[in-house]
Amino acid sequence: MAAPVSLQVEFGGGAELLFDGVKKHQVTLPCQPEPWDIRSLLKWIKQNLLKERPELFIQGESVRPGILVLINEADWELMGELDYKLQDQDNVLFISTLHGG
Amino acid sequence: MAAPVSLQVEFGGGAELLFDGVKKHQVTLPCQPEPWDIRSLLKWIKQNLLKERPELFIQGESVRPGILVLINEADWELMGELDYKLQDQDNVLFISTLHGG
Amino acid sequence: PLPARSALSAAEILRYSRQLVLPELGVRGQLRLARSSVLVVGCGGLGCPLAQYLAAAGVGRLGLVDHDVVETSNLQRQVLHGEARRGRPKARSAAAALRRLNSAVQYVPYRAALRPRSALRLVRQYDIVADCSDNVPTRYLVSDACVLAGKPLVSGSALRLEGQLVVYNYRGGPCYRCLFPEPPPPDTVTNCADGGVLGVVTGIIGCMQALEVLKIASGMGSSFNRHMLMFDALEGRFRNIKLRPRKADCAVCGDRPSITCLQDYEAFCGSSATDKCRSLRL
Amino acid sequence: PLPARSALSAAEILRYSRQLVLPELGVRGQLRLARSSVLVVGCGGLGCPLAQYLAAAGVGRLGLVDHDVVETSNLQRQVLHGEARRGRPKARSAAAALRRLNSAVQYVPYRAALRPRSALRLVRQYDIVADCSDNVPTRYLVSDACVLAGKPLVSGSALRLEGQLVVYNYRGGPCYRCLFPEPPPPDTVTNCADGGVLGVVTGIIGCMQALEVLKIASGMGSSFNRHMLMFDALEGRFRNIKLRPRKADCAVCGDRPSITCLQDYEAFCGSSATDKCRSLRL
Ligand SMILES: [Zn+2]
Ligand SMILES: [Zn+2]
Repeated sequence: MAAPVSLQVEFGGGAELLFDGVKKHQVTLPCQPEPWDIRSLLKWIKQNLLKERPELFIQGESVRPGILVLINEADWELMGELDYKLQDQDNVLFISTLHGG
Repeated sequence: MAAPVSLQVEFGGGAELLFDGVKKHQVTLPCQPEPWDIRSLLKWIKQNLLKERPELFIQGESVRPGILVLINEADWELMGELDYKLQDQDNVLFISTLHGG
Repeated sequence: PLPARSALSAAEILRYSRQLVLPELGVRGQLRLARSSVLVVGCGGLGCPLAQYLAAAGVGRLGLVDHDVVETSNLQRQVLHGEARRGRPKARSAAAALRRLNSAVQYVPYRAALRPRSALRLVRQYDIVADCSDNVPTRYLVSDACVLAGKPLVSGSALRLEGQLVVYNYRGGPCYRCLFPEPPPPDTVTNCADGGVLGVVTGIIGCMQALEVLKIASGMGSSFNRHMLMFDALEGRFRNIKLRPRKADCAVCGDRPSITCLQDYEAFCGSSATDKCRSLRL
Repeated sequence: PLPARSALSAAEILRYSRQLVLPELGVRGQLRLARSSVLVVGCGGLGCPLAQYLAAAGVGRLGLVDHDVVETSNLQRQVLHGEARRGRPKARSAAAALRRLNSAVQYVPYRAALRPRSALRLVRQYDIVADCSDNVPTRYLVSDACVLAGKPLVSGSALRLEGQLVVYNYRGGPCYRCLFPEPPPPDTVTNCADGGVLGVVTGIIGCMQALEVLKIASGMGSSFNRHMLMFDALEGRFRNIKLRPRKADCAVCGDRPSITCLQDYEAFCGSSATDKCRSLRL
C-alpha cells in the first residue's frame, strides 16, 4: 500500500474556470495499492474535482492538446509525463496556453 | 564548535559592483566556536569578499542605509536582523535600493 | 474623489468592453476607476508607461507632475514624448499625448517639482499616488506626504538592468521610512544619467505600477503591500520579497510620530531633487 | 540584416547615452541593435508596447504586420493608436506613431494578415520575429515559418489577467510545435473579445517581449529559451517554468521533419486567423 499523498494542484490560463474558478487546490490522494502517478491523478481529478464538460480538460487518458502540465515548475515531459510517480508535497500545475494579444 | 555553513550570498541593485560585478557567491563559512550570525557574516564579507571602499557597504557593524538585507527572500527585520543565526544552505541577499525612474 | 456615477455610457461600454467582461473588474470596477484620481510624480521613464495604461483603462483624473523639459536623451525610454516635443515641459507633453489616446480622462499637468511647501495640499486632492521620480529627496517627500494625507503610494524605480516596486502606506502596511529610516549616503546613490538604464526596464516597472494602481482603484487590492517586486532584466527573473510590517517607532507613520509636517528633504538627504548633478554643494 | 556600421553619430550617442553606459550593451551592442531588423506580427495589445520600446531603443528596422483597422474597443490597450486613428489600418497607424518617437528607425507597415503563401519570404527578410498575434492558426504559421527560415521567435500572449512568454527556435531550443504538436480543440480557445483582457497585462508581456528581443539582438542572449514566463496579474506573481528541449520527432524542427513548406493553418486548427468570430464554418 502506498501512503496517502498530499499535493498542491493548480490550474491557470483559464483551466481554472472548469474548477469553479479556483486556482489552488490542496488535495490528499487516498491510499491505494499502486503508487500514484499523473495518469491516476487525472482519473482522480475527473471523478472528484471536474464538475462538467470533462472533454475541455481530458482527452483519452491524458490532458487535451493546449494544456501544459508542470510538475514542481518543470514541464512534465522532463519528468516522465503520465508515468511520473507523485511525491508527497508535489506541486502539479495545469495551464491552458493563451493565444490572445 | 559550530559546523561549517554553506550559503548563497547574493548582491543586487548595484551592490554587486563592490564585488567585481559578481551577483551570486557560493560561500562556505569556516568552523568557529560560536554559531554564525549576520553580524559575523558581515565581518567575514568585509575581510574576504569586499575589496575596496567598504564604507559603501558597511556602516559600523551593520550595512549602510539604503541596503536591504533579505534572508531566504524575506526582510531581515522579520528574522532577527544582525542576530539571525545562519543555517546551512541559507540564501542571503544584499540589495541596494534603486531611486532612478 | 470625483463624483460617483451610477452607469456607464454606451460609448464607454464599447470602449472598455474588453475589461468590462472580466469578472474581477466588471461595470462596478470600471465605475470605480472612472471616479479615481491618480497623482503621477515624474513623467519620465516610469511615468510615461504608467500614465499611458491608466489613461487607456479609463481612470477619472491624472495629475502629472514634472519640473523638467523633454531632452533628446529621454527619448530612449520616455515613450510619451516625441522628437518634436524636445524643449517642451514634460508634464504638458505627456498630457497632450495622453489626450490623443483617451480624451475622456481629465489631465492636470503641474510644471513644477513636488515641493515640501505644496506637496501635501496636492496629494490630498488625489486618491492614489504613483512615485515615478528619480531621486532620494523626492522619494521621502512623496512618502511622508502620502502618510500625512492617508493615501496609498505605488512606488517604482529602475536603474541599469534592474527594477523594484513596493506599495507603501496601504491597508496598515509600512511606509518608505519604515523600510529606510535613514537616507543613503549621497555618494552611494547612482542616478540614471550616471548609471544608465535600459528603457524597457522602466517600461516593465511602470506597467507593473499601473497594474497595482488599477487593482487598488478598482477594489481588487494590491499584491505588493508589505512585498517588494524585484526584477533582474538580464536574468529575466522576478522575485517577490516579504517585507517588515509598519514599524511602531516609525518617525512618520509610527505610534508617536515625530514628523507631523513636511520637512526639508534636500537637507535630510544631502542631495538635490532637481539638479542634473545631484550632490548638494554644502 | 542591415549593413554593418562601425560607429555611432554624435546625435546617436546623445540619444542613446542612458543605455550606452551599460557595460552589458555599450557601443558594440547599440551598433548591433542598429543593424537588426524585427518583424512584429500583430500591432495590437502586445505589438504596441513592444514596437514602442524597440523603436525607442534604436533597432534598425521594424516590420509591422496587421490586417485589421483600429476600433474603439482596441484603445483600452493598444496604446500606439489614438482616438483619431479609428478606422485606419493598424500597421500604418503604428508606424506613424513610432515615427514621432524615433524617426531614425525604418518602419515597414504590412496591411495584410500573415499568409502561408507569403510568410516565409517575409520572415526571411528579418533577423528576429515577435509573435504578438491573437489566434492559434497564426501562432503555428509564425512558428513554422521561423523554423524554416531559421529565425528566433519571441512569443507573447495574454488573456484576462494572465500572460505567457516563450522564446522559440533559439540556440537549439524547442519550437512551438515541440510544445504543442496538436492544436487545441477550437471550442477550448478563448480570444480577447470573448474572454476579455486587462490592457496593462498586454503592456507587461509586450514590454517583456521587447526586452528579450533587445537582449537577443544586442548579443546578451535570452532568458526564455526553453523557459516560459507565466504571469498572474491578480497575484502579482511571475513564474519561470523549465520547458522540454527540442524534440527529435518534431514535425517541423525534428531530425526528420514532415513539414518542409508552410501549410493551411486554418484547416489544421479548425479556426480562422482573421475572423472576429473565430470558428470556421466547415
Ligand atoms: Zn513608516
Ligand atoms: Zn519543434
